Amino acid sequence: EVNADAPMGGTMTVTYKDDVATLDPAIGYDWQNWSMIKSLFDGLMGYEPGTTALRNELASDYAISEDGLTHTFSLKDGIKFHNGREIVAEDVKYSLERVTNPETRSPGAGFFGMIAGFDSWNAGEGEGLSGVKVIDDKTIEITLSRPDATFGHVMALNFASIVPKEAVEAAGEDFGRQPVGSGAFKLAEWAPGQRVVFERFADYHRANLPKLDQVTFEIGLEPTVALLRLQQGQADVPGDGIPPAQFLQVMNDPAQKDNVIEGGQLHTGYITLNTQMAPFDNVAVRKAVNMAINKDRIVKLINGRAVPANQPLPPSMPGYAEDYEGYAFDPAAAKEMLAEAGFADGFTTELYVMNVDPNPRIAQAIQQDLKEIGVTAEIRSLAQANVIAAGGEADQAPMIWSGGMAWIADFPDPSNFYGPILGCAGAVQGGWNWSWYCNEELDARAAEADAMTGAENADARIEAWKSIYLDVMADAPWVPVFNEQRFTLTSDKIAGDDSLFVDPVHIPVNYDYIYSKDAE
Amino acid sequence: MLTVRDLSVQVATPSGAKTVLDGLSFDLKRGETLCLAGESGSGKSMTALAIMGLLPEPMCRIAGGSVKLGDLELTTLGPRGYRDIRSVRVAMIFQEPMTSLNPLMTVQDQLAEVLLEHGACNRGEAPARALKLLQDVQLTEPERRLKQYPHELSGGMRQRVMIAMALACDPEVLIADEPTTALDVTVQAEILDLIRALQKDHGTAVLMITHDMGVVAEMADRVVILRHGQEVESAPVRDLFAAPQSDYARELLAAVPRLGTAPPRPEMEKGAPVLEVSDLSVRFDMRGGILNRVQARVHAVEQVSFTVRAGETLALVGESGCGKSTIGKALLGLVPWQGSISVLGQQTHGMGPGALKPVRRDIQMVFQDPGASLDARMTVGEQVAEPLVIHGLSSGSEMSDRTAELFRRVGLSPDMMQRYPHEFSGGQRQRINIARALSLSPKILVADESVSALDVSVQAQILELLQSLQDEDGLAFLFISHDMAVIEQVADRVMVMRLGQVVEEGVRDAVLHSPRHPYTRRLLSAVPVPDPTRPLPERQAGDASGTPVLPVGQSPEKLILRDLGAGHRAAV
Amino acid sequence: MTMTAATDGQMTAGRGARSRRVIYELMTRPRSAFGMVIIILMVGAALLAPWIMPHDPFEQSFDGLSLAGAPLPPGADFPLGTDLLGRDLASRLILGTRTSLIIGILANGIAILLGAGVGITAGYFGGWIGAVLMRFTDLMMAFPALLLAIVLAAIFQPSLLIVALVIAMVNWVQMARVIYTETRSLAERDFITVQRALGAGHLRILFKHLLPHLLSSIVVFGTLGISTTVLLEATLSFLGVGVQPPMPSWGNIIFENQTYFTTAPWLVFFPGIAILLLALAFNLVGDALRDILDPTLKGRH
Amino acid sequence: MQAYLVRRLMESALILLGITLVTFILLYLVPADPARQIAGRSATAETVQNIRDQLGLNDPFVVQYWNYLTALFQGDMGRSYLQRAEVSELIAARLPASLLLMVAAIVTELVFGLTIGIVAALRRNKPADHGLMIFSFVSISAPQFVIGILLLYVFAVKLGWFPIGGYGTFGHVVLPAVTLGFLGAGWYSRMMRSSMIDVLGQDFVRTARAKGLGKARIILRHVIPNSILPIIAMIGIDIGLFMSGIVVVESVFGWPGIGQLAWQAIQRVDIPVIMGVTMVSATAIVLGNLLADLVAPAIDPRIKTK
Ligand SMILES: Nc1ncnc2c1ncn2[C@@H]1O[C@H](COP(=O)(O)OP(=O)(O)OP(=O)(O)O)[C@@H](O)[C@H]1O
Ligand SMILES: Nc1ncnc2c1ncn2[C@@H]1O[C@H](COP(=O)(O)OP(=O)(O)OP(=O)(O)O)[C@@H](O)[C@H]1O
Ligand SMILES: [Mg+2]
Ligand SMILES: [Mg+2]
Repeated sequence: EVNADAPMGGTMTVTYKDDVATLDPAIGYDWQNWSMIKSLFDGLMGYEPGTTALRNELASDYAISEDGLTHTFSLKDGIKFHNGREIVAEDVKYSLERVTNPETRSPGAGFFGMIAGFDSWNAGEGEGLSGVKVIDDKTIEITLSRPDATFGHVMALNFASIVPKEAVEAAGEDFGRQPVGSGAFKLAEWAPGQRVVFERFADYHRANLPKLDQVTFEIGLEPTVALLRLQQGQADVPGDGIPPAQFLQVMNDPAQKDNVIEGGQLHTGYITLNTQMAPFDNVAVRKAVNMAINKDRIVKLINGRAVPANQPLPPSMPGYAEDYEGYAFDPAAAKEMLAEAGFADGFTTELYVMNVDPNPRIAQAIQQDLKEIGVTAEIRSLAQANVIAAGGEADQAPMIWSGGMAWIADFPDPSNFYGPILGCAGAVQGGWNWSWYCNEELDARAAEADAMTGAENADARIEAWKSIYLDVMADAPWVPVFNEQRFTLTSDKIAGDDSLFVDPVHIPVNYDYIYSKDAE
Repeated sequence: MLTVRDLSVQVATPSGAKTVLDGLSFDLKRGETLCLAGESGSGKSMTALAIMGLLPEPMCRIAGGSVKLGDLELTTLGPRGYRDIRSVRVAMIFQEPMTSLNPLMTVQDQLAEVLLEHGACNRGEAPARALKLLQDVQLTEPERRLKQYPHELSGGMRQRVMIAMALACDPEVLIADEPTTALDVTVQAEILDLIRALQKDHGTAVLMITHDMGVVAEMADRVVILRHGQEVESAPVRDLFAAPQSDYARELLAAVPRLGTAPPRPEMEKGAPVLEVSDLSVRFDMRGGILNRVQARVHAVEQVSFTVRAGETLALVGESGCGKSTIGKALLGLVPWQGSISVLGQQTHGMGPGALKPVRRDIQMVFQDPGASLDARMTVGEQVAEPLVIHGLSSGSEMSDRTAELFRRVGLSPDMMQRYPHEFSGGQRQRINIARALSLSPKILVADESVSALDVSVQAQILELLQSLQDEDGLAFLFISHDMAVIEQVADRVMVMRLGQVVEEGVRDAVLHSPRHPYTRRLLSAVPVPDPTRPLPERQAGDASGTPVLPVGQSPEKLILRDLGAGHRAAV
Repeated sequence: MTMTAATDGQMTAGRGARSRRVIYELMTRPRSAFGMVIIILMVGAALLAPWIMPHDPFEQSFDGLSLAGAPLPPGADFPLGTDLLGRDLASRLILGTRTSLIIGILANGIAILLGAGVGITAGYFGGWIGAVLMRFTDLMMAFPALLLAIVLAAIFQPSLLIVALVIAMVNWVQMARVIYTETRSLAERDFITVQRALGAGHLRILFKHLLPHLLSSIVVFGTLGISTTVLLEATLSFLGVGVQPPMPSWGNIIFENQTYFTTAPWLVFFPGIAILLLALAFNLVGDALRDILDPTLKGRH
Repeated sequence: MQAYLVRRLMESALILLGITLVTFILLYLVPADPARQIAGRSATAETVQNIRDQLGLNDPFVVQYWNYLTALFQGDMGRSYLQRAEVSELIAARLPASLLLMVAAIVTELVFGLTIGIVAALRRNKPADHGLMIFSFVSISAPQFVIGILLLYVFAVKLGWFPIGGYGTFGHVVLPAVTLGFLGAGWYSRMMRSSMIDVLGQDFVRTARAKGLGKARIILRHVIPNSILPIIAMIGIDIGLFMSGIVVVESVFGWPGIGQLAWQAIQRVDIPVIMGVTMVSATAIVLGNLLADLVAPAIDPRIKTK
């Protein structure tokens, strides 16, 4: 459990390879700035540190009407933006309208589709979101156009962060470089390509938080070098994790191994089989491929930094089917099945993969496995954008190994693994449903499940989702390969509950709650 | 002072070591001038380089013998030891002034460098000392020259800079390897006077290498004659000229052309004109300024007209830079020109390279600089045969026979065909160039200083060859030379040029025996006479006025040639 | 016409004799002979790969990885160790010779031909031809090659030929600039003027007279280009233009494994040595060739 | 001279225009859709369409190009699709670092390369020459990443002489400059050796020796200046290369240069940034070449800038 009495003070240094694109909560959608924005901004909802449990963040109270359509939030007292102004309900409305305003071009706008009035506002018509109403300075009422059980999670997304209108308007497009929020930290310095520094926000609405005075992000460092820095005591957390090349070295070093923290991740790595391209339009072929892949060996290839998967959902996600066996590894049976489907001599196909290690290696392992059952898969290893573009065409990529671009959940709810990547909505040109799997019946069941709001329905809803994913697997549009495990290394200088270092929503670490041992 | 004993030099060849200097011995005393004369390729330059310790390593080496400067043995000296004596005790002027100066350093820097290196003065005094040196060698506008780069100077100027450099530290011994070969007689005379004067003032011992017996007669106290790398005779200059002991020396002296002794040119019927030039002008633009406009022009050749008939030799003389070579180049279409040129009746104005190709079969040129005109990467045999290939005239064994024959005719052995240019001496290269130009059997040959680097016996041989070609095939020559004696031998008519214009022209005897223009007179008075007993003549002071560079729009004043009868015309 | 033909035949015969002599000299000088032997060995390895590879280069052998999934260092079973997928590195290097030789020689060769060609032409003709060619060179130098690679990767099936073309396109420019500078000064020299006076055509002047003088620069660039292009191939293949996994090339073996070089140094070291040897071998031969063709260095005492 | 400069600058402007066109065409042909990249994976088709409209990506190519050009002429390079910041600001923030590293790397490669080349030429065909040749080839054949990490490991981690990557002090620039210089040194040393060998055989070197000059002086004043000309042409090329093409070294050393910006932009089809970076590096190349052509006559007075 999180230590609420941990000492305050001290600093921490986190390293990243890629530059920080933006800190605007309406725009940032990289896994790297995702957690930074979480520490700079707050929304109405949030999560208990280190868990997937929702909690009120800026909201002091959250009520849902009987029909699940009207959501009323009350704001806490005395909450302030970094610029010192107190947050009022009008800011919530402004923020939600900003993120859904077509001119903002927010990648997160689609999450808010359930709010009444979204469609016309997002199409550039009307004056704001009609479903969002300011009742008074402290109260806001949001009306949905359809009941949606995930709305609480949506309000905890970065995209739902509250921003001050005056600061946004002053900065214009540059708000992402001069962010003003109400999070535990505020931006102190930004040297592009070098460093981003956060410092404690003294007026933070939670007492005794954040623990650290300052968090420094060193940007542009190769993970291997970041590790060297950490080993020299010049960094505390390698933001990109332990580089694969050094993983075994670290694990074999007793001194360092103790500082390694392992945790699950809401991630699944899978192969998509294009259900609209021959021969993958044949379900028997898809099943055969499912049985041909030696997942254990692939996991071994990446030094055991994952667990084999047999279904779309990762184990830490509600709705994961513990008892589901999946397609067992059995090349002989797979070969037989192929023969029955009319491919006794196998066939030739293409396997697209993003070109960053270890993905081409995994693709080669898959290639070898397929060869066992007579399938020749030519590998096309391309830049990320090229693979994504190929996947978005109905007739281009028969198989794609999703590594490097794979789905990591936006929020810890089973529904988040369906829509864009398995539902009909995603099976469009330029979409992310690369197996072009469209099962209208399942789509309908998914909509039903999401409409099951209220705590009393929660269990039934999870069950509904579980059965949807199992039915998906019956059609085998994917080969789920593994669920990645997170391995984080920390320096001796910082501490905190293990769960904070593998926080499922606050990746790589929950900056707000980590404390410095120096401060003790 | 300088004692050379049994000096031998070997060069490496693919077939093993070859001795190019064999057992040479001589002594050089203080204040004395010793001339090394002899056949081209006889090892004269090798001797000089061996003394200086500058033989091109590792291809050449001293195979034996000793060189002593005072009591100091030079052949065993290390690099450090050589450094201390070079310039300070022994200095050298090289055969080719064109390439012997660093193209990237100003004259002042190159002069100051020697002075500073040997501690002759300090940094502050260096510019003044450099200026003094240039004044000593009587370079015009010395202040300006200091700031110039070598490529901005004419050949004669560069040679003076080389001399100034060699004399900077008052050496005890000065080695001068053909110091005047590239220069016209007036400049040659000035430079020889200069060396003599400096020698008198400083008591320098001079080792002079030359093939010009006139120069030998004027300069030498004693003479060593070399042939095939061996000494054939060594004697005081008067004794040698009076009574040569060896056959070769006799031959050599007999072959020396003496001005005024040439037999009359064979009277022959005038052939048809093969080359008609009228109002030929060549101007080089000098651009500059914001819009890259032409600001000035070099009027290299100004409205020159002449005609050469088959079987006739027209000699072109004039001071360095007066446009002689440029006329030759214009005839072959190598520089842009105006006016009219017709070769064998065909007007060449406006022709492209394709149309010019057949014309170039009929008119050929031997270029002035024999070394630079050869491709260092090709055997000389191939280069002589190349024109035949280009014009598709010959092939196979016939071609190699013809090439071998050409080699023989210019006095080279056909087994040299496999060699590369750097393996030849200056004079040998000149002959290769002649052979190449002759390979096409042209009707007209422009010979630009083509025998200047040849010793008199070979020179005589070549001139004979040219004469026989003229007699047999009616070859016409445009013969550019500064050697008046040679011109007297070969020319039917003589044209004297200055600053791009003709100042005097006429039949040989008229121009050479009764010169009318002051410049022609000065030229003739400067010719060295191969007679050591004759007192040195009073030289006429030069008139350095005039420049071929004029601002745009300005043309040099056109000289009016007055007819003096019998085709003798002069601007007087 | 017949005469010309005969002439050419003659010249070829002469040339044949000369090239025999050159090869003889190359083989008798110890250093160039060493270079020749390496080149021959590599070409041999490329041609005979299927017969001399100790293992299947594609087989992700079960014993090829340690229990923890780490590649094996050189040992008895795998002479040069295994790669991250447990494949035999020695076999992959041998097979990779094919790709890398094609790139190092073909692509680099095209680049040199183009670069030298453009440089000589621009330097010799000068004037507007020179200006246009050199500005075009500047343009190509500033050309975003990576972007081109990404576009090509998406449009075409990956192939070695495209990589070779892209590499040639990127690499010729430096060569062109350096050759241009040198040609410009050579073209002013007397022996070239003489050739014009003799009526020699441009081609003859360019190839028979200018080219030999530029040989040393060409040799320097050509041999240096080998390593660069072999490494560049990996980058381009990485972007999807060239050979795709599991096909090995020296460049991509290095490229894929370079982050592992502290933990599995053999994966970088051996292909690195192979590239080094190839470049070195060509350099030794090139240097010797230059010396053989440089007449001032001929002869012995 | 000025006329030459004016003409060359005009030609350079044309080249840059050409580069914008080529790059724009390539970007148009890239199959990846920038709107998709902005929209992210959860976006609906409408959102994507809306983004396309706003960025004008639905316009015909000619219109898009024209709009870009007119903005460019007004000094507006546009805003990054993904970062939303002004491209000019993004580049300006990284330019000093790129320039610094470029200068340092060129100095390093010249110092190493020329020294090695000179020594090799003077010791031609002797053991020292062979040793240095092998060094040159190692430096050319070694992947930059490996060299960079090795240097970091030895000099920063083990010896602690330099910081482990980063930017700011003199100490920071040493290792990246050496890594880059190491590769360049291989090229320069071979070129210098070859060019020096030619010059050493020339007459004026003999003259210099005949003057009794010391070896050092002959080399420094006579041989080197005459052999450096081809090197100058190479420096012009390097200027451009180092302005954008050094992603690996930048990321190993955490150097905030333009290379990383370019690389990330290319991967994510951030068109305005790609265009901006291409323009900057193209300008550097063109200016570098111009500079090389201007410096050449200053070194060799025989070359006329006609
Ligand atoms: N590298 C070489 N290889 C072979 N022979 C050479 C080489 N260098 C010079 N020679 C030969 O050495 C001989 C002597 O040359 P040297 O330059 O001393 O002649 P020279 O007397 O100065 O002639 P000239 O008056 O023509 O300059 C010549 O026959 C020449 O062919
Ligand atoms: N390419 C050129 N550009 C500019 N000026 C030139 C060029 N070629 C020759 N000149 C100039 O033209 C004039 C005539 O030169 P030319 O070479 O014809 O002299 P020359 O009479 O042959 O002299 P020398 O006896 O020294 O050989 C000289 O002033 C020279 O500087
Ligand atoms: Mg000589
Ligand atoms: Mg001349």
